[in-house]
Amino acid sequence: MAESGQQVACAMQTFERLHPTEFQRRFLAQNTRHDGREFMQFRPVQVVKGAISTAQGSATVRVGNTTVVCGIKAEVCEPDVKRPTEGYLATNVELSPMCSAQFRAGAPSEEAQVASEHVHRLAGQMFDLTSLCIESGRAVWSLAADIVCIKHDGGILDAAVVALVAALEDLRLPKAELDLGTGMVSADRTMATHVGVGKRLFPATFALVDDAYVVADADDSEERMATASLLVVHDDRGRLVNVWKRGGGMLSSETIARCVQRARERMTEIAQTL
Amino acid sequence: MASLILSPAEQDFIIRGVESGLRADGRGSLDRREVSLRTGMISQANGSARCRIGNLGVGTDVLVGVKAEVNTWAPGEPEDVGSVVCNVECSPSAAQEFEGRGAEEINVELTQLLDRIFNGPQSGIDLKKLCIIPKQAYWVLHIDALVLDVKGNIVDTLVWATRAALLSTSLPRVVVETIADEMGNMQAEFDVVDDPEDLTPLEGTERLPISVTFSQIGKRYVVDASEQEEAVAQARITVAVSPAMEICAIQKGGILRGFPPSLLSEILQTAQRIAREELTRFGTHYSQAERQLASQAEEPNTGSTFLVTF
Amino acid sequence: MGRPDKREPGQIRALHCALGQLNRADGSAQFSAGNTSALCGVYGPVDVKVYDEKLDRALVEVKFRPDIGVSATKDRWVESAVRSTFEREVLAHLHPRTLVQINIQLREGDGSVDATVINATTLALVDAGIPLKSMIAAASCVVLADDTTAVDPTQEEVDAARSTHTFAFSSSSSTRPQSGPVYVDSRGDFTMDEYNRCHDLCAMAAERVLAFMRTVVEGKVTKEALISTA
Amino acid sequence: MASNVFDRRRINGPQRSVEPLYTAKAAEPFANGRLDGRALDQVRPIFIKTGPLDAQSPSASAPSGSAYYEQGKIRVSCAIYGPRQGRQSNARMGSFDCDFKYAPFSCSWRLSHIKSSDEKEIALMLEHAIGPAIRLEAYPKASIDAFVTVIESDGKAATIAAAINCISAALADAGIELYDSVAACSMSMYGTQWVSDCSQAEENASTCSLLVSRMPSVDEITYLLQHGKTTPEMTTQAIQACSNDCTRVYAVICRYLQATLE
Amino acid sequence: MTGVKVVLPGDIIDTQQPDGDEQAVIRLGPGLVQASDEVTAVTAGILRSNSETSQWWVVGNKRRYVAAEGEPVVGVVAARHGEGYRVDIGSAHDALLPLLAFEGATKRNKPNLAVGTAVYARVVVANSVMDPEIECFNSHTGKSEGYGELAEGFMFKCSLGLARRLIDTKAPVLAALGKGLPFEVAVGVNGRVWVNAGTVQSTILVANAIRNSEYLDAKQCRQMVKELLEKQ
Repeated sequence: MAESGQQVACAMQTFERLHPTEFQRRFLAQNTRHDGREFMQFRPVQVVKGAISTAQGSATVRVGNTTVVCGIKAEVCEPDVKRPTEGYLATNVELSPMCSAQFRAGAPSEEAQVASEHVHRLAGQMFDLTSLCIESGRAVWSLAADIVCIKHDGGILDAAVVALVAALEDLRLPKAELDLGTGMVSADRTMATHVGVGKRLFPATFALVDDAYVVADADDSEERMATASLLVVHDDRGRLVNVWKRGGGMLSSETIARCVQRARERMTEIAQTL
Repeated sequence: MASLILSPAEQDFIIRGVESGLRADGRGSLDRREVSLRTGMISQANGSARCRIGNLGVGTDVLVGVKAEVNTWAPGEPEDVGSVVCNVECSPSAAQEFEGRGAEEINVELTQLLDRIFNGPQSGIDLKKLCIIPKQAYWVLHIDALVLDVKGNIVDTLVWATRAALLSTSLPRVVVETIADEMGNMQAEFDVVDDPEDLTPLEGTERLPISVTFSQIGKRYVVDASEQEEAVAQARITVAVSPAMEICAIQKGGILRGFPPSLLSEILQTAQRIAREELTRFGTHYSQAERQLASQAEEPNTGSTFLVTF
Repeated sequence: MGRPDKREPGQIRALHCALGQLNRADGSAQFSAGNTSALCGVYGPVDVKVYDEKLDRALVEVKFRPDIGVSATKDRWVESAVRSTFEREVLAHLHPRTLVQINIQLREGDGSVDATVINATTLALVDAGIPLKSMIAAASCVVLADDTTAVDPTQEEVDAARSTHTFAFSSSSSTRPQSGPVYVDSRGDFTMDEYNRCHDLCAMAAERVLAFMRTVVEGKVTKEALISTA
Repeated sequence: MASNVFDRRRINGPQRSVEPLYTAKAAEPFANGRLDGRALDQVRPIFIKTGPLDAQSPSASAPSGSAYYEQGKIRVSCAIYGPRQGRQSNARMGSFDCDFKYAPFSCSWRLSHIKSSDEKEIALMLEHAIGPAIRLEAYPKASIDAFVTVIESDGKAATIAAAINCISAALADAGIELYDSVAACSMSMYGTQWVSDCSQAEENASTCSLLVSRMPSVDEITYLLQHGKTTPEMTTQAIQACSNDCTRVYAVICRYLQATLE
Repeated sequence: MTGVKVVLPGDIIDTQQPDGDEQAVIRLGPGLVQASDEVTAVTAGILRSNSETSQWWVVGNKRRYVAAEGEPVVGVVAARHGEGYRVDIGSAHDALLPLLAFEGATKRNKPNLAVGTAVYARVVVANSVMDPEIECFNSHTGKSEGYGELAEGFMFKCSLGLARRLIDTKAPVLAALGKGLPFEVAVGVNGRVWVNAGTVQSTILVANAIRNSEYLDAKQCRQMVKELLEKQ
């Protein structure tokens, strides 16, 4: 019995390898997904804050199999003359060949650049840069938030945003003073304080698979056959921060509204883990 | 870095030869090829040397220049020491595969190796002596090596050339004076004496290490492998030994095989023995040559270069 | 409170378009809304590098150059937005093993850049005779601090806005009402009904843009037709 | 990190940023025993997990083997691709390539995104240390690639050793034919005393460090690196001690790998 | 003028003839595709139809040539291979011109064309999956029928629309020029025109005249040509 069971499993694997699209369709036609989820069901989220001692703030986030680590390094610098009280926050998403063979070693792929840019834009809307001011016009904190993808299995933006939020919440900056004489900034590790995020962001991604089925939080194999993707980001007050629909596939306004509704429910799921 | 491909027959010939203590060019397994050293080749540099290891004028050829620069201290840097910066470039003239980015990997490997041997206390150079004024200014020694030709055993050639270059390095004298400014607190200032005659040789060069590189071929190993021998070598191990017979660095290379520990301890001892002989040879030849140079020094434009061969 | 340039909230800026200005490109269009102006040149179908050759369809490649400064990640972002919008609008399967290259140069950016870029691209593709499923027209609008909305905002308005919204619609969606926008990018701080309000406003604006496109293309086509049938 | 090079493929911070001067002094290592209270010859606790990155369902983009490795604070993650189509199509032997990357936040100082020559050399070291263990002649024309990312490091030599152990676990997970799995360990000299598996703080205080990787059951030293000066006696002693540590690490790895098979 | 219907991509075409019967099988030409149960345009242009054959197609102007079987093209030899030449005909891929696809060509005496030579040829194989193939003779008759190498003369590019109009024997500009001076012309529908009028001056005159005629109707053409000839 077990013998035949294995044969079936093996046959399935071969089928999936040879006809990935057809393989997925079989499931979707049965109103289910290859990993047993419902169409509108998200993958579980795990957040571990402050795991990395070499970073001032860090978080590890798992969404299903997708795993990202966000670490924040803090340095001091002179502020921009136009914005004397604002610090810097540079967010980068690293998609190395380690996390998936679809990425090459070396310069960031377009996907990585777009992800970095989008996360950066969102960060600009949630994080108050003036909270990084040490001495107006003289010295501010410059944060480098690097989001390294360990395993890429779809929904990278969701994971990245959650990781950034968590890492920023974990971020503790030492008490810093500017020596006006030397212009040097001295910091005291023993008296580190939380900066705190302006507002938490709660992302949720939906995909239109095979032009027919709207699924929540698609994994890698589903994303490959997705014809449109929809990112919805709420803040902790339940207001919308970002609605981003890409790809030629058609999502009716009703569908989008439904997704936004579902995203609100997802919000609570994530909020619990944070 | 095995550039040339050998037929199985050739490989077999070399391996069996080495295992029975014979080498294609008639050397014993622990003999070096002819080494020729020239120093003071680059007038603009504070010290320079060219080393070729190989018989009949063909062999691995490395040119090293040492340039000393004064750097101003920046926060975050160590306060009272100078620094050494190594860089190795393999010129495309040495081997066809070095063209374009082909040399990148080996450049990195050799640069790091050189840095490992000569940058730090293990080199004998006292970095504290390279500091001019703590938290203000210090010397940076730029060791730039150019590999002109490759016929096996780059590493030793590189180390020997660098050693000679550092031996011949002399820095301009620096005058440091402390003056009190109006607030009454002491301010140190310095200026570099710009006089080609008024130079002080680099300190600690008598402690500079020398390197011996072994290549494992078959069940045995040889010193100073030739190009052909490197092509069949399974592993390479470089040992740097100081005149005080201390081990200054060990690095294993080669992706094919590892060393049995027994062989390793044997290698370490051999390394010391060879190093002791070679250091003395190196020393004597070098000092002789220097004396010649000194005698020549009176006559003008003899070009300060001299040749040592052994 | 009125708009800086005395426009009605639902009023778009004066549109201007010139087709086929670049005589090296297979098709080109310069599309301007007020001061915001983008020049788009299309090559295609042309030969493609073996490395990224698609056996069953044409590869759609987008290059975007900003008006000032070196190109950076924000420009990659625009590129991917444009590509994702047109990738499935171009009937790529008609020209397998080829490349359709879309080059966009922003002439001047004064608000609603993304929309202008998308419109310019549509016209350039049409001018190049690349087979398209339909025409795509985009429009953007902002929600200002006082909850008033303004279509086709200038940079000044964008900076003052609480949220900005960009929508792109396909011309075939007018015949199939159930199908929604092709591209959406709403960002800032807004509610669902604000979103819907902007959606409807932009839909109307896009209709106007579409009508404009039609007159532009018809003008060009008939001009040629008159001669050929004279 | 005095000046940050502008990289148009990334989000850039300010032109110039520096670490602040931290007033609080770091604790002096070996003032009384080791900072973490370990014995001098004690290796930090090891945690291994193979296959964290493997695909649940067969897909081309997933690695053929992977491993996550912890040793004290050090965390290393590694993915193996291959054997897959190699570069040169007529090679008698397969090729083995490593790519080594520190995550920008993985060290006590901030690293630039651009690969440093340090990382390039470590990649070479890993190739030299692991290469001898792989039956490359069994994979003609193929290439095996290992991608290593350091999530957190604590002591350079120790991190390299951890990377080596991580790769050999991943190779086993990928089902690559090996002569033996490689185990590596590092030591640093403090005064006249060798100390096993040093943390960053301890390494900074030491004058000489040694890295050994070996295949215990074949009894072969696959990699050996000494940085700093000692007497030959000390070196031989250290190599011996390190080899013993390797055997212990090896035991841990093997026990884990066996457990995964049951 | 009436009856001219301009269509844009995405426009749905009503293929119902006012008097036509339901059963009539509709044949779709360039610029039209059938999506689900309706016909839509995919390129911008003028909708044309032939009620007898119930064919429908869109006439639009383009710059990039897409090879179609049976069409005459002017190409430039890009490279020579063992079995034939690679010829650039302005389409996505170079066309293949077999060595034996010339009048009277045999294994022994093959024509020898240098790289850069202009040839007038007909497309024989054109589909999306293969590179196009052209020949310089009629494979049935074995006669060149005017195809072959284009020696001397001058080649220039124009829009595909203009090229198609020039193919038409009663193209006003050519007719007008013909009255004025003797010249030979080879028009490729790939937007390349080759002309040779003996002297350089007149060759250039012809070329310019054709170029100018892009947006001129018959009357204007005659006028324009007249002026050019007078200038000469």
